[in-house]
Amino acid sequence: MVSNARRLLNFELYKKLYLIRRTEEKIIEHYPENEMKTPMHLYLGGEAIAAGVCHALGQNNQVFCTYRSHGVYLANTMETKRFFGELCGKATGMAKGRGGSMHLSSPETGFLGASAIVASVIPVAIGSAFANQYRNNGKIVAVFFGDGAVEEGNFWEALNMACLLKLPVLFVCEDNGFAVHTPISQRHGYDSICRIVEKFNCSVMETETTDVEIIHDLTQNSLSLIRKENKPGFLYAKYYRYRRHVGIENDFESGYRTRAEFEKWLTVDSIHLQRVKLLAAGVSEEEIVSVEKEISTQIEKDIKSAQKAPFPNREDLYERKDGQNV
Amino acid sequence: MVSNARRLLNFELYKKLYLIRRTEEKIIEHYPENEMKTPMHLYLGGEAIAAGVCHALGQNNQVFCTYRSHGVYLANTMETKRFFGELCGKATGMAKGRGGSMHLSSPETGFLGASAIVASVIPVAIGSAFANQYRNNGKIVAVFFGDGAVEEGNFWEALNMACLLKLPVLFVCEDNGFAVHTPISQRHGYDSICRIVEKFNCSVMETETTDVEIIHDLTQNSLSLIRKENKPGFLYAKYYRYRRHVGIENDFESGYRTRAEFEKWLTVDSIHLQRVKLLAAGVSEEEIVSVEKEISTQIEKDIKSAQKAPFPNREDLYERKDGQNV
Amino acid sequence: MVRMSNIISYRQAINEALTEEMERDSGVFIYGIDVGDHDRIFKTTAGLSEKFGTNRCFSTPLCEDTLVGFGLGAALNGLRPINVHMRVDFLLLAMNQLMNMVANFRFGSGDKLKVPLVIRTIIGRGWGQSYQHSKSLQSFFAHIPGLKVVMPTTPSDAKGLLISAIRDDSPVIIMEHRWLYDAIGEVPAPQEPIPIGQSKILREGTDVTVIGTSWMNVEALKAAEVLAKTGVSLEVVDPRTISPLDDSLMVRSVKKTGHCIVADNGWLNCGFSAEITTRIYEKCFGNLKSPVTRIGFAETHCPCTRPLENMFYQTAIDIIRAIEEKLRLPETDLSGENFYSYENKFKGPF
Amino acid sequence: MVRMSNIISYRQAINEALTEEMERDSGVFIYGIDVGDHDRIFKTTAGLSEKFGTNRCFSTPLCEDTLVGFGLGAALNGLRPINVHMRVDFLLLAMNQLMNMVANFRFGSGDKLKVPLVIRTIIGRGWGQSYQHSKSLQSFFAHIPGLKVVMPTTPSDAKGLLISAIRDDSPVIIMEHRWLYDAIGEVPAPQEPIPIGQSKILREGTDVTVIGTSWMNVEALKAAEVLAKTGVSLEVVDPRTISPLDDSLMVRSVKKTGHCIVADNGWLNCGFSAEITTRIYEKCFGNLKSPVTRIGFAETHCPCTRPLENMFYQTAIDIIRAIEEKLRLPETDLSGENFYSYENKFKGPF
Ligand SMILES: Cc1ncc(C[n+]2csc(CCOP(=O)(O)OP(=O)(O)O)c2C)c(N)n1
Ligand SMILES: Cc1ncc(C[n+]2csc(CCOP(=O)(O)OP(=O)(O)O)c2C)c(N)n1
Ligand SMILES: [Mg+2]
Ligand SMILES: [Mg+2]
Repeated sequence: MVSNARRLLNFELYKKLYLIRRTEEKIIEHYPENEMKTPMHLYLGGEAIAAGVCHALGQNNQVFCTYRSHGVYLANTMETKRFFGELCGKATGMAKGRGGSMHLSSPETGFLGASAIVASVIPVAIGSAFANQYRNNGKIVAVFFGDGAVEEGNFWEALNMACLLKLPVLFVCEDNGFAVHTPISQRHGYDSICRIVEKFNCSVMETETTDVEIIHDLTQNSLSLIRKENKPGFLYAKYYRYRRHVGIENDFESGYRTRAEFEKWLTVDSIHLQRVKLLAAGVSEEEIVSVEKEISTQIEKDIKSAQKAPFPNREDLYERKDGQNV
Repeated sequence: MVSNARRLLNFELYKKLYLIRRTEEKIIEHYPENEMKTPMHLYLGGEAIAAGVCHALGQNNQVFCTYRSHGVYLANTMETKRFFGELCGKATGMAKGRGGSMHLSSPETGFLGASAIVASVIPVAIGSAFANQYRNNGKIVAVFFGDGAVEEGNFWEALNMACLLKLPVLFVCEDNGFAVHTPISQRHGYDSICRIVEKFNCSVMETETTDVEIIHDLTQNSLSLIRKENKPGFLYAKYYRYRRHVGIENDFESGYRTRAEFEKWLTVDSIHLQRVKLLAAGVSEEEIVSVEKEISTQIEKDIKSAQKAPFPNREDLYERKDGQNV
Repeated sequence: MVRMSNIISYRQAINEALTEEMERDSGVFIYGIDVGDHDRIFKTTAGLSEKFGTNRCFSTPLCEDTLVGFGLGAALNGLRPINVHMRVDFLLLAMNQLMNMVANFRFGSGDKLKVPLVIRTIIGRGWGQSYQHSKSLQSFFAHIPGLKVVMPTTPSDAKGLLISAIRDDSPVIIMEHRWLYDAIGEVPAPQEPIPIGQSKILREGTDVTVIGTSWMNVEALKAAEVLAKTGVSLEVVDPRTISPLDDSLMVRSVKKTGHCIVADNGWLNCGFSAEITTRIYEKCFGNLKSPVTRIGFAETHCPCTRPLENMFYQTAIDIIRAIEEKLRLPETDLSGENFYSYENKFKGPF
Repeated sequence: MVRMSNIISYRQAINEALTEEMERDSGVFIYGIDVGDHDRIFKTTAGLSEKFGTNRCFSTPLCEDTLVGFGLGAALNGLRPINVHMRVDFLLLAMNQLMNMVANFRFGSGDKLKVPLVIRTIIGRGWGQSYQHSKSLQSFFAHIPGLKVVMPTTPSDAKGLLISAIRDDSPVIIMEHRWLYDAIGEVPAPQEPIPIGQSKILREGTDVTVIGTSWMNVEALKAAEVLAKTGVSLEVVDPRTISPLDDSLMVRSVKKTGHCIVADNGWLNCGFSAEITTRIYEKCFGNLKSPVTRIGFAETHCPCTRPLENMFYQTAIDIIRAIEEKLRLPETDLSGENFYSYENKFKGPF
């Protein structure tokens, strides 16, 4: 028997999954209209990670991520108005259209920023974790990055420093097997990043699941360990990127990966799994459909409003200097 | 019974040790005369590592090292003329006085260069190793660096790339426990660098010995493994830095390390150990003293000649552009 | 890529230079992030791994500083590496190796070692690339002695200068503007190497000198075309090499016209435009009829959204307006003109 | 360090600014390689860990890029970090975080986040430091929008500008010349913050304007002292802030004197001297009696050996000779003069 709390949790997780999935689908639908003039790194395939981790984090903790940031943004904020505003380059975007798809943020809800330079948010994240430790406010910072980021010096330097200073930080490595089109076998001089990282003073968790609940629970465990053992956590999650590195299309014809592999992963698609789980736990089809509709309606509405919103003004070309000396 | 070959080997190793030791002592003696206007990072205490590794390498392989480069230079070249020329900033220096103590080199004998930027020669060394692999010339590149260098991104990036490309390179980590005055406990977020590096595709060897013969043999094993298993080697050697980080004095009064620890290490001083070993192996005191004298004479002569040598000319202020387009 | 005529694209010109040099010298190899994948760096590395093997054309891990240091090590050990960086901002990760190591290694060896290393890097204007991916750092590279810096505008310059860069025994950075890849122009077969350190007159004229870099030359030529209709004649000078800079042609030109506009693909403050301007003032002291006008990126970060992005980058229109102001001419009606944009790129021929 | 009078050293001025700001605001902390060891960054961080604890003043691992990124993360999360780099060439390892992240993070957040980060970095002239440790990269930092750059010359400027930098909500880089640490000058107690972006007349004069940066102001003042004996009067202008640059005083000065020398502590090519020169020419167009003369590092790498090192760096002598040439004066006999060197540093007072 599934407890009520679990059922509620799973429903919340499903909403996050569905919001991400549906948003990405809608982007694919509208992108060709050429109103979103920003390079899209879709998160399709990874939904369970952002949804699971961000739900466990809540909004009292903090998070950073990469240019592949739709999932984390949506899971963290559940909002799509400023999101589509930003993708359409409008004044209603959270960065007034300055950033676009690769630079989403929502400081109000703890999503402090995203960067298009691989691995570059990792040092920043541990600095924010240091500020939390310094203020002793109990907040944990999670930082998302890919399997390519662990090749960059920034990753190793920041990992070392976080472990040394026992910072309250959760490293989330999302491994989709590729950096753009180059497989791990052409990039890593070792068998497993986890076997290496666990020799640092931190706790490592590893998963290949697409079950958002498992990722959520793993994250909760990680967060408790970070608090209890006073050292960083490292959560490693494998997933399959459904679309091309950047852009909305499939790219199986390019030859670097096969459709067959994609189809294998589709059988354990996270949204599908979670929906089946909800039904099995006694949530009715109607309840699910009603939430799905609500989310779809929100998305449609916010796309439309973004399309109608004004562009920013010339003054937004320049940083505002309020309260500064110069 | 010690074989003749071993005795000869140990004598050769002793010469290298003695040359380094005696040179550093002579630098300490002459430095206050202010003719060597270059910051000195003395190698006293580390002699067994440079001597052991460089002797095993010979001159058909190649080597890079840090600003603490006297040991590697002397062990590689056995010469002190261009050496003191460089320290005195004279035209007779191998770099015409442009480099000074921190930038020794001897491409003719395989010592390709040294750098004052921590960790910065590591990527360069693996590039040179790639060139050897590319030309399939059988040469191995050894690169020396300290326990501070392993904190820099350059180290991790290069380690990864070397292991990935299976480059013929030997990483030599010289651990003296400090980066300037900061101990490892304030710098490393893990217990042992070797436990981490061995999870990369390379072979790790670890020692705390001051016995140059052991280091020589370990290096030989590493070089064979690199050739046989077709992957990089990592040789980790602990030692105690006898003098301050830079400069010729002791610094026990600074409070960050104790004289007692120094004295403990002195009991296993590498030059002392090796001399005792030679005597035990049947080399006569006279033979040893005669070689010591020869070396001391060479050093004295080369210091004098450096002091008398001319300074470089204004044209040496600029790189020579022979054979270049511009 | 097979050649159909002497009119080829910038992309193909680069590909030809690489192919021919790799054929000529077995020590030439090319590597970097994404260099070997099916996109082949905008197809500029197409065919190389097939022809020369994956030991001579390959993708690497993501580690820019190490990739540059790796090139240095290979170069001083006898090879001629070409390291590609898809965006110039990635070279900010490699400034350590570039400026602490590559630039001075030859000097520090007492001139014993050579450093025949080529760094190819691609500069912006992309499409909504936002503030990280939109830099153009020629002034950085030129500031450090020991690095040569090249910014070819035309296909034949791209080919001829890349050949020279590969054959050079010093490190050379070559900056390619991605909007130029499709542009075509005449490239003779064979293309002789074009010496590094020689500027070129792209268009002769009499009234105002415009000194442009990379894509800004395209904008300058457009401005010249538009203003020609109103009777104003622009001379366009392309430095081609940023460092060492050959200022002889630009000085001669400004002495002739008395008016100078520097249109640099980059920020103004402490930029390459400041260096050019300084030299023009100094060497044309007393010959200038008006102060030199500098045109470059707006003094801010490049925004993603198109309307602001259009304000960040300067174009032919800005050059035209600057010239009108300089010569006290009324504003030309530009409504009938067709300016370049992401959707309407200059395709040549040069 | 306890104060004995209002005349204190540059080193103590910095130490006081740090101590007072850390007292004032519990969010201020200072960190970096060697920051907490017994040398205390030339004693500028003396007493801080004792007074404020090792959580607010500490040494770190060796990882420059990450240290700068760490500061960014702490800054945007409410603290006021001060990150120290003992040599400016170490910041070449941190260009990625500085220019891809720090400079634009506030902009990219839609102005929501603040980045009150201070980077202190120490510039050369050491003692046989050779080619890696002898850079001065103000033109790099100034080229990128979003970074403020400060180079104080006097103790009171060091203190007042550092206070302003710490209180600023934007990232500020402060470059300290190590030969200045012992120099003394009057620093009132309390020292008011000195606004970033204001230049200063260091010495009034009538014949030639010398615009100097950092240590080069000391050389300029020496040149002024020497030339005063021959009746030539120099006005010395210190920009103090490199970016944003206040060119008002220098322009006014050059309009008055008609002659200008820019003596920058750095290379000329695409350097800060080019930016100043450009602005002087533009804003004093028609007022200059001679072309602006730029003085800076020789166009090469800094050699270790003293005779060549002395040729690499420019001094008061070079300024004097340049002025003599400019004004067509005979060469002054300098044999009786006592110029500065490593062994004979300027000790003040300013
Ligand atoms: C420092 C840097 N180098 C190169 C790039 C170009 N680039 C953009 S995304 C990417 C792949 C990153 O792979 P990974 O970290 O696995 O993330 P994924 O895209 O798979 O989510 C690369 C190489 C970059 N943005 N930043
Ligand atoms: C990139 C860089 N950061 C900082 C320094 C300043 N520095 C010079 S030596 C040194 C300590 C290096 O320690 P380690 O690698 O253990 O070598 P050791 O001096 O002990 O031989 C430091 C921090 C430097 N030279 N380069
Ligand atoms: Mg990936
Ligand atoms: Mg050490």
